Amino acid sequence: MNDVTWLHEEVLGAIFDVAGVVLAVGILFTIWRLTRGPTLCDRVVALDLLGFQAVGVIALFAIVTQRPVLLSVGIVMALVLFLATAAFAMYLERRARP
Amino acid sequence: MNSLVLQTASRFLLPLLLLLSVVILLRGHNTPGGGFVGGLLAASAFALQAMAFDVESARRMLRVNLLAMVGLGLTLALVSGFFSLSVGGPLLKGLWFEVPVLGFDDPIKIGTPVLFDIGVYLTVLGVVLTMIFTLQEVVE
Amino acid sequence: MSLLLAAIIGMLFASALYMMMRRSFVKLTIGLILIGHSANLLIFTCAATRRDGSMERLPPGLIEEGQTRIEGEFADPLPFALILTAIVIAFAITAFTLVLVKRAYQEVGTDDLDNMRTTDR
Amino acid sequence: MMLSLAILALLSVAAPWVCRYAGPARGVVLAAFPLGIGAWFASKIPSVADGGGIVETFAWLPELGLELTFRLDGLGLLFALLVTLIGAGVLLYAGTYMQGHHQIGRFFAYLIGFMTSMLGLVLADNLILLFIFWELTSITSYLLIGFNHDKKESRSGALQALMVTGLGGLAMLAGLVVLAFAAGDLAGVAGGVWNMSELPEGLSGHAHYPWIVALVLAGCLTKSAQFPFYFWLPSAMAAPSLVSAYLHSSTMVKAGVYLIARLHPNLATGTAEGLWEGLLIGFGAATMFVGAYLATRQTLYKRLLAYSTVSSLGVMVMLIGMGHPDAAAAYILAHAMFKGCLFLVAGIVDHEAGEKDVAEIGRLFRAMPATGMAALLAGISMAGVPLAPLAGFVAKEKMIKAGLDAGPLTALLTALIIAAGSFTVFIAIMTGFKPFFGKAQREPKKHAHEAPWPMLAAPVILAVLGIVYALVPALFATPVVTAAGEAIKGGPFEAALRLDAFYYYEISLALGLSLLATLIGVGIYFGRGLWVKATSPFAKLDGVVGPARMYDYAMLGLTKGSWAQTRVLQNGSLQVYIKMTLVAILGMFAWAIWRTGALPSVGTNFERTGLLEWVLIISIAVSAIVATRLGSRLATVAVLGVIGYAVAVVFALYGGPDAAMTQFAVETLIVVIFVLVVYHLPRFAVYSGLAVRMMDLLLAATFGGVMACLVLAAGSQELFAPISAYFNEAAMPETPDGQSAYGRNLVNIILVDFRSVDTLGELVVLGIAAIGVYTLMKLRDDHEGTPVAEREGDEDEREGGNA
Amino acid sequence: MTDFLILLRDHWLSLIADALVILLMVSGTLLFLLAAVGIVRMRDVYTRMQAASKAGSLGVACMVMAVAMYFKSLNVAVEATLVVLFIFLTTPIATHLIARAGYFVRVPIWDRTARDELEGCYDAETHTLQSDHLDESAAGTDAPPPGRSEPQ
Amino acid sequence: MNALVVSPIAIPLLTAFLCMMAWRSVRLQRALSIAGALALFACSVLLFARVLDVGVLAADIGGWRAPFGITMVADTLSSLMVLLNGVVAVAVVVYSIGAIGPRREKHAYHTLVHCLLASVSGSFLSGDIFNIYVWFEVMLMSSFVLLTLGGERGQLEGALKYVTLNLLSSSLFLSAVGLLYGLVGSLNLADIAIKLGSAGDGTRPVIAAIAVLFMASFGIKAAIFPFFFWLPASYHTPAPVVSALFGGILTKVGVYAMMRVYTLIFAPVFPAAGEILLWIAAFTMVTGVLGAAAQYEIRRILSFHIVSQIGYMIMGLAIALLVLERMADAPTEDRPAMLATAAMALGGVAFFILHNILAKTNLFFVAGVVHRLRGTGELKELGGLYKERPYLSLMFMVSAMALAGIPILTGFWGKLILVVAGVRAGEYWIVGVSLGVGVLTLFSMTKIWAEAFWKARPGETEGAEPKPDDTRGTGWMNAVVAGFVVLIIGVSVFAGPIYRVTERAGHELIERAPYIRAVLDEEYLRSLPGGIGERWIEPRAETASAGEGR
Amino acid sequence: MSKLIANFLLAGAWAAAIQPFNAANLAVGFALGYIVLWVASPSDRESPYFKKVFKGIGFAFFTLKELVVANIKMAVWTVMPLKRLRPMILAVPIQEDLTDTEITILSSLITLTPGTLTMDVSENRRYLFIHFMHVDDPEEAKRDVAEGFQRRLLEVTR
Ligand code: NA
Ligand code: NA
Repeated sequence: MNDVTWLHEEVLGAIFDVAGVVLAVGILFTIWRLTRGPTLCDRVVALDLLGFQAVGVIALFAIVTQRPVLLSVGIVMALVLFLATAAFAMYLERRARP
Repeated sequence: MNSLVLQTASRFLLPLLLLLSVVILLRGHNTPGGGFVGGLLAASAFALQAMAFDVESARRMLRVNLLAMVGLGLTLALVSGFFSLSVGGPLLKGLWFEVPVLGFDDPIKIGTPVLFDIGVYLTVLGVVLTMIFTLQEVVE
Repeated sequence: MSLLLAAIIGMLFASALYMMMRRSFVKLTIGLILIGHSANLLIFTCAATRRDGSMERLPPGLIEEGQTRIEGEFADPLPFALILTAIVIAFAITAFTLVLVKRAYQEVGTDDLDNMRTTDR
Repeated sequence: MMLSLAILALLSVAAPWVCRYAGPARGVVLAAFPLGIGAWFASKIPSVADGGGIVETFAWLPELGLELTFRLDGLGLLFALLVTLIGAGVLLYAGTYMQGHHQIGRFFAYLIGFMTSMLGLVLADNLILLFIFWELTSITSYLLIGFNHDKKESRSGALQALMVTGLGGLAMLAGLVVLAFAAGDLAGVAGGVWNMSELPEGLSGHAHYPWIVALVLAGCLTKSAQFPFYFWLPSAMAAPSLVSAYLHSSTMVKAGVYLIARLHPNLATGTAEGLWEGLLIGFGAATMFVGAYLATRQTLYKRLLAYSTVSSLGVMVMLIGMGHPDAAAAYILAHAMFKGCLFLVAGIVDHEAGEKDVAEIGRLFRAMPATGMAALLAGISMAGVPLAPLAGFVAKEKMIKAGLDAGPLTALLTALIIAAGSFTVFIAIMTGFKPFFGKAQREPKKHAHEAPWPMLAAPVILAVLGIVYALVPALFATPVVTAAGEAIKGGPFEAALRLDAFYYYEISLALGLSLLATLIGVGIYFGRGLWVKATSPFAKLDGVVGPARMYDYAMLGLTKGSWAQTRVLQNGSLQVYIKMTLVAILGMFAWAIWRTGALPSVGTNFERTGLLEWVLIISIAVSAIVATRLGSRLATVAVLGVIGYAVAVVFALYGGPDAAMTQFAVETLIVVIFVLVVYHLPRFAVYSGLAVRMMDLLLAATFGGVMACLVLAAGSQELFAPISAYFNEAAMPETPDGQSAYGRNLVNIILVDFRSVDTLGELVVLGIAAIGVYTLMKLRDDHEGTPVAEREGDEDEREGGNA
Repeated sequence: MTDFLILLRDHWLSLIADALVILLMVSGTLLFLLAAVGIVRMRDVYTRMQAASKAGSLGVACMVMAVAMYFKSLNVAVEATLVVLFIFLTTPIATHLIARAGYFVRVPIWDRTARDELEGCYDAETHTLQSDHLDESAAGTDAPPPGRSEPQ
Repeated sequence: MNALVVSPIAIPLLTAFLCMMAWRSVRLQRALSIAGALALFACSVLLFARVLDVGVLAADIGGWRAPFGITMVADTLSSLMVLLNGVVAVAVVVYSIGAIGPRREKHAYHTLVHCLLASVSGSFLSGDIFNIYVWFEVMLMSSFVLLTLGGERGQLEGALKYVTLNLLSSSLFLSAVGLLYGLVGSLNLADIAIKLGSAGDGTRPVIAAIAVLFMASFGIKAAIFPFFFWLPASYHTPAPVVSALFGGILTKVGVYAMMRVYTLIFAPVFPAAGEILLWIAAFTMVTGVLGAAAQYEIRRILSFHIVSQIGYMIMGLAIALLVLERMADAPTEDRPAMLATAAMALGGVAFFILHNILAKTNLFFVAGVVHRLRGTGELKELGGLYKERPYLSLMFMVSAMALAGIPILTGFWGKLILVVAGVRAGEYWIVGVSLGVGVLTLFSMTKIWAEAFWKARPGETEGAEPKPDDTRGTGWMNAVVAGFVVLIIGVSVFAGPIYRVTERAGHELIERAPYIRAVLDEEYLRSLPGGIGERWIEPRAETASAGEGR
Repeated sequence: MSKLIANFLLAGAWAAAIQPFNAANLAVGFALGYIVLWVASPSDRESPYFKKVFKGIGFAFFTLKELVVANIKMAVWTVMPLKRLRPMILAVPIQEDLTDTEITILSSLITLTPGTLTMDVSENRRYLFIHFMHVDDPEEAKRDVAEGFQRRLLEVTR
């Protein structure tokens, strides 16, 4: 048995599996918050977090499937996610204005 | 939005986003990316500017009429296809010119598809900004 | 995965159509957005599903530096190109529809589609 | 013949200019052309009577069996003469009658156009060609009937005529096409037999024979105002009277009779019990009786004549059906003379005395002796007064003889003929005698005086010709009637237009019956008050269930029905539209699966799904459900964002980073735009009840389920490898001269190179969307402050100056 | 055990890198979990934000850096750095915007919040944040601070 | 050659883009617009002539051979449709000068029109199913915007329905494309046709379902029963010239697509389509015409008639499909006659489309003139036009009679061909329905005639001075109307030669071989697995016999 | 600033020349470049740049430490009973002459550190309004912010 291969495939593999589980639980929690609200702010925060989690999933997959190109998807995500939050904030602020 | 933090940050974010958008545009032919995503990113840069300050400032920063930009982008995309007509080839046939650049082993290839992608970039940028600015002006 | 995706596509279609059948036209727009997702997922699923119903995570259609072709299997790039086109088109139409809905609301003063029958008959 | 048609067609187009520049002489100028053409036709009488027809052909649309084939035979000649000669008289008459009317030019254009179509109709040999002219007569008569278009009854009368004849005409078109192909079957011609002169024997044995008869008769009977379709004819009296005369005496209504006569040799079975004959006799007799009866209740000059025309048409149809072509042809010719004359007289009375109601007027003979004389002659002819040497009597005698020779139906038919004959006598008195010699209830509205010669010419000549017809049949009546009879009968034939009774004083049964009818008619005239009272219950019945009412009901039904249909289908409710669409599609799915006879098969190897994929799927599922249930718009948008992001991640995982990137970016921008828009939108409202929502859910879920099954079925039935391998090959150059896209990102090279047209189109969509958003928001802004009324119009032009 | 030591001797650099990857990956996912638990458990939007945005962005950063470590290529490293940079640049601003907007629309604040010095500082018309009264109170004026009093 | 095939798309696109850049100058836009329309017309004439001359033309865009790239194909039918598009283009643009006004022109009216024209050409010419989808979307989007160009309440309401149902259609279309791609892994129509043709029985139900999806999505675009609701709800709301453009050409694109897809792809593998299409045709005709009977506004009436007329086109297609279905089991000696019948039915559809585009567009043009003159299209408020505007009345009369199928005008020929084909095919009941609908069409046309033209102008009788007619720009408009009347009469007179062309189009559709050979090269056909491409390879030194494709 | 750019350029040149162009070589290049710059500008040794590089590195490590510590605190707060939490929104005074950039960086760093969240900056730029997850002593919390981040940041930027 090649130990390096073993380390890579089995140990890393197991750790990534666990990471996937943890991430998945986190995502489900976040979705719960997103759907429950109760205020729009909560949902926006949840959406923001979900965006991060999506990048996280992509990062995880980049490793698991040996595809570094996936990271560029993460870049785009990171770049635009902010815009959505800002738009929600802007909406809320305008709504608050008498 | 009247936020000092946002306004200050957008001064850094705008050029960064624009730069990245151009990078993503240009490398799209070989790696994920391309005119669409590039254009969308560039648009989000200016949209951010419009949110942080106001639409007027974003427009001033752009300096060009948006719909004219859309027209330009579209024309570029279409006309890039005409080049091959001029040399007797089929419409939208890619024409490639190899430009040797010092320091690179392979010559850089500049082709009409890249021009097409630039057209895509400009169009997407113009379109998204037209939408956002128009709507935001009403909100303002 | 394809079984799940098929179920999800069906569900997305169902919720999209359900929303499109609401009398409130704000909900209608939600339906329009949803149905776009369903169609895109559908293209993807149909193309990616194999003959036996399985579906594999293939690498994207990217040729490595220094090579002239991808050796081995890769994900069919064509459906993704189609999806990309469809996404952008859906975006354009959705944006327009949203503004249309907004303007219609301004003119009609309600979002009840049952109050928007003047052009029929 | 084609030349004559061309001349008339050109004349029709030129008529407005002729009217403008020829002044009062317009009648003469215009009448000269049909007169000349009529003379040319008259010159052909001897040769046609000898069996020599004329044929002219010009191929127009041979693929559809349409050739411009014109054929002049005896029947065609009879009608061609009526059309051109009476037409010439009417044009002459109209030149004066219509004097001063501001749309006189159009009037003549229509009139001559009508004449052209009618002439074409009777000369056409080709079935399609015949139909073309048939329809043209309907249209031109529509324009003529509605000529006084300011009046509502003119318009509705015109419409009624058009609808009834149009419906019949289209049925007839179907009949003719079926006929042509049935004939083609018999003759062994795949493309059908389209020329009437070439129709084969034995059509009555063809499987489609009943349909042919029914459809063709539908056209003929409506056109010829047969019972129960007669009602449009009196309504058409809204036309200027001479038009009615022209249309209804000599021509248009006879088009149906003409076609029946024309197809009689081909469609007749040879026995009175045959379908064709039976229908003709039945409809003809009924029409004859009902028309005459209804006429007796009228007092308006034109209406009396109109109903009596209905009766006469019934006679013609009945005579053809009974197998008496000579009688039919003789009657057609005679009827054209007396009825045409009387219609023109009615026009003169209206024009010169300002009177329309025959019950009111009388003693006009002194003021207008020539008119009165013509009317009297025509009236006697119409009444068929025994022994009067007039066309009508000749024809009527033939008719009664035919009735007496009708086999098992003799009694019934004879009775009907006598009854109708009595009524006709009464009508003749009312129209030919009463206005000029009868008692006047009051002074005429206008100072009555004789008509000028152009108006008098036609009625007088027609009246005189009626005498000539009877006294010197050989001059024109016999040859024409013989030739026509031959054509109707489809074989050699000798018409006997001798006035048996007149010459031999033979006290025949026919003569006796004719006398009886005359007496009854005179009796009704004197007891007409009583008669009207006695028949009024029937009139009431007619007002409730009569054909005219039926037409009204039908039109009402059409209007109401179409309203109802529109309310149901086009109800304005978008949700209902969507539901109907979905239900229809589901139905079509079911039908398609049923027709292909099997349920789609599906791949079975669904591999284990990774945990994160489960999470993605659950995210989408939960979000999709939640999105339909949330009460807040922006929350829904946020939830939609989740779906978008999850879908993007799916793409990213399965080898589509470009699509994933774009999806992320687009999804975010949609959120931004939604947020910007939603600012102005109302909150979600629940408008539908629970039951409706459940039904909608069921429908939506069914559709979604079907789509899911389809995805599985189509996805797992990959018949061929995708074409994408080619992109891999063509992406980077392997040989210096091979075509290459010079790109490593296959998705990108597909977008900007292989399928750049798609991308271009997509860019255009984007560009237009931007324009759309821009104009939706901006174009309206210019409206603000302007009153609604100004908005409606095209305010644009007002800015024309600064463009 | 000796196997492991041999392994350590021969591939120590790679092992350290792997260990780093594992560390980053585990901490990243744990941070995400932390964020998710926080966003579910916390009682008002500000505390949720505290949990979500920070842990979330750090989690992303960890995971992306793990990718960079794993692939050991400059391109990936640059991309990863870009992601981290951008997230660190934008998250605070986004959080600030949402928090502020939430305050404007009067999102309910957790009743355990001991002090709210922001209360009343926003100008209702212009949404500008006034703090002059704070200066005054700091300068020793007797005017009571406008913040919420502490709960009993 | 290549350029000629693409020119009907490229020219209007370039025109549109240039107009967009000439945002500020209305005059420049007008000049560009007219020049573009004329160029489009010229190219479409050249293309049509060329196709008549040498047969089916195919152009591989970008030089990528079919089926890998996108191929534009001009056969007789598509080049005829493109020609009609060119005719409508010139007419609409010229008419617009008088009708549309600088406000809308400033708001990208010309750009939108030319985008629409390009998309219509694209839909006709494209030989790629997804590309057709893209052109449909371009068409849809430009029509959305044209529809709402004015922002009035009715426009917005109508547009909402238009948008929603058409988006539903697009989604179904896209789904169908996805399913099809899943099955055969190709997007090129000819390639799909060959590959689907080799499908086994197990795949038939899926194909049938996909065919139904296409039927529904094209059916929504074409406004057939029961999918037409969006059309009467919206077509009467925009500027009249836009109605003309829509009414003339847009729905025909759906019909065209249905013809193309069903004859090329689905006829051999989903033969039962004819039945349901026949029923749909009947209901479309009847419900459309009854809808019109209930209306009292000119453009509403005309809009419902669009639906009704679409029924005729579907009827022809259905008859052709039914005949083709039966042909599979028919004895060999009957086949030539059946082929001829099917070709006649399809040729009839093509002729009918030609007729309908001319007549319907012109009726909308007339409605536009009336609207300009009187400021309304409500029949109750109109009247007196016959007296005051005899030439306009004549123009209307000719167009209306053409629409109603009065001999010898175009509609009569169109209907006659379909009727004859129907009788030859033995489908009597649909023939009966179509004829009955003809009468009701006549009824509606006479309603407009009687109310708007014959009737005295309301208010005139009371002696009040009626508002003077607004004649701004009617010169341009009338010129176009007159030109179309001349065209209608010309087509009526030369119906024979024209029908020969449309029948040729029908033959091409049925034979399929000319199309497939023009698109796919021999090398590719030979490379197809299982030898399924062999039968499409042109036999050397002998001409293809009719009906080889079956 | 020009020195920073020059240093980066030098680093890039080094990495490009030495091959492969990767992070390790860049880091080495940066260090070498720093030395070269220091050597090559004898007249300008007093330039704050040379100190700031170290301050910057120190600041980075400080931030990192804060992040780790704060995250652990946050983790504890997240899982412990919520009753023990005492959140507060406090107006934290900041130095008056901070530039826009400094305020932005400061507030961002405060937000990034778990447990604190900058909600807004007052109009007169004298106060940061910060939401604290848990505060025992408000005054101490305010002081921590001013002493911690603000001071260290200014050391780098000024
Ligand atoms: Na598949
Ligand atoms: Na290659």
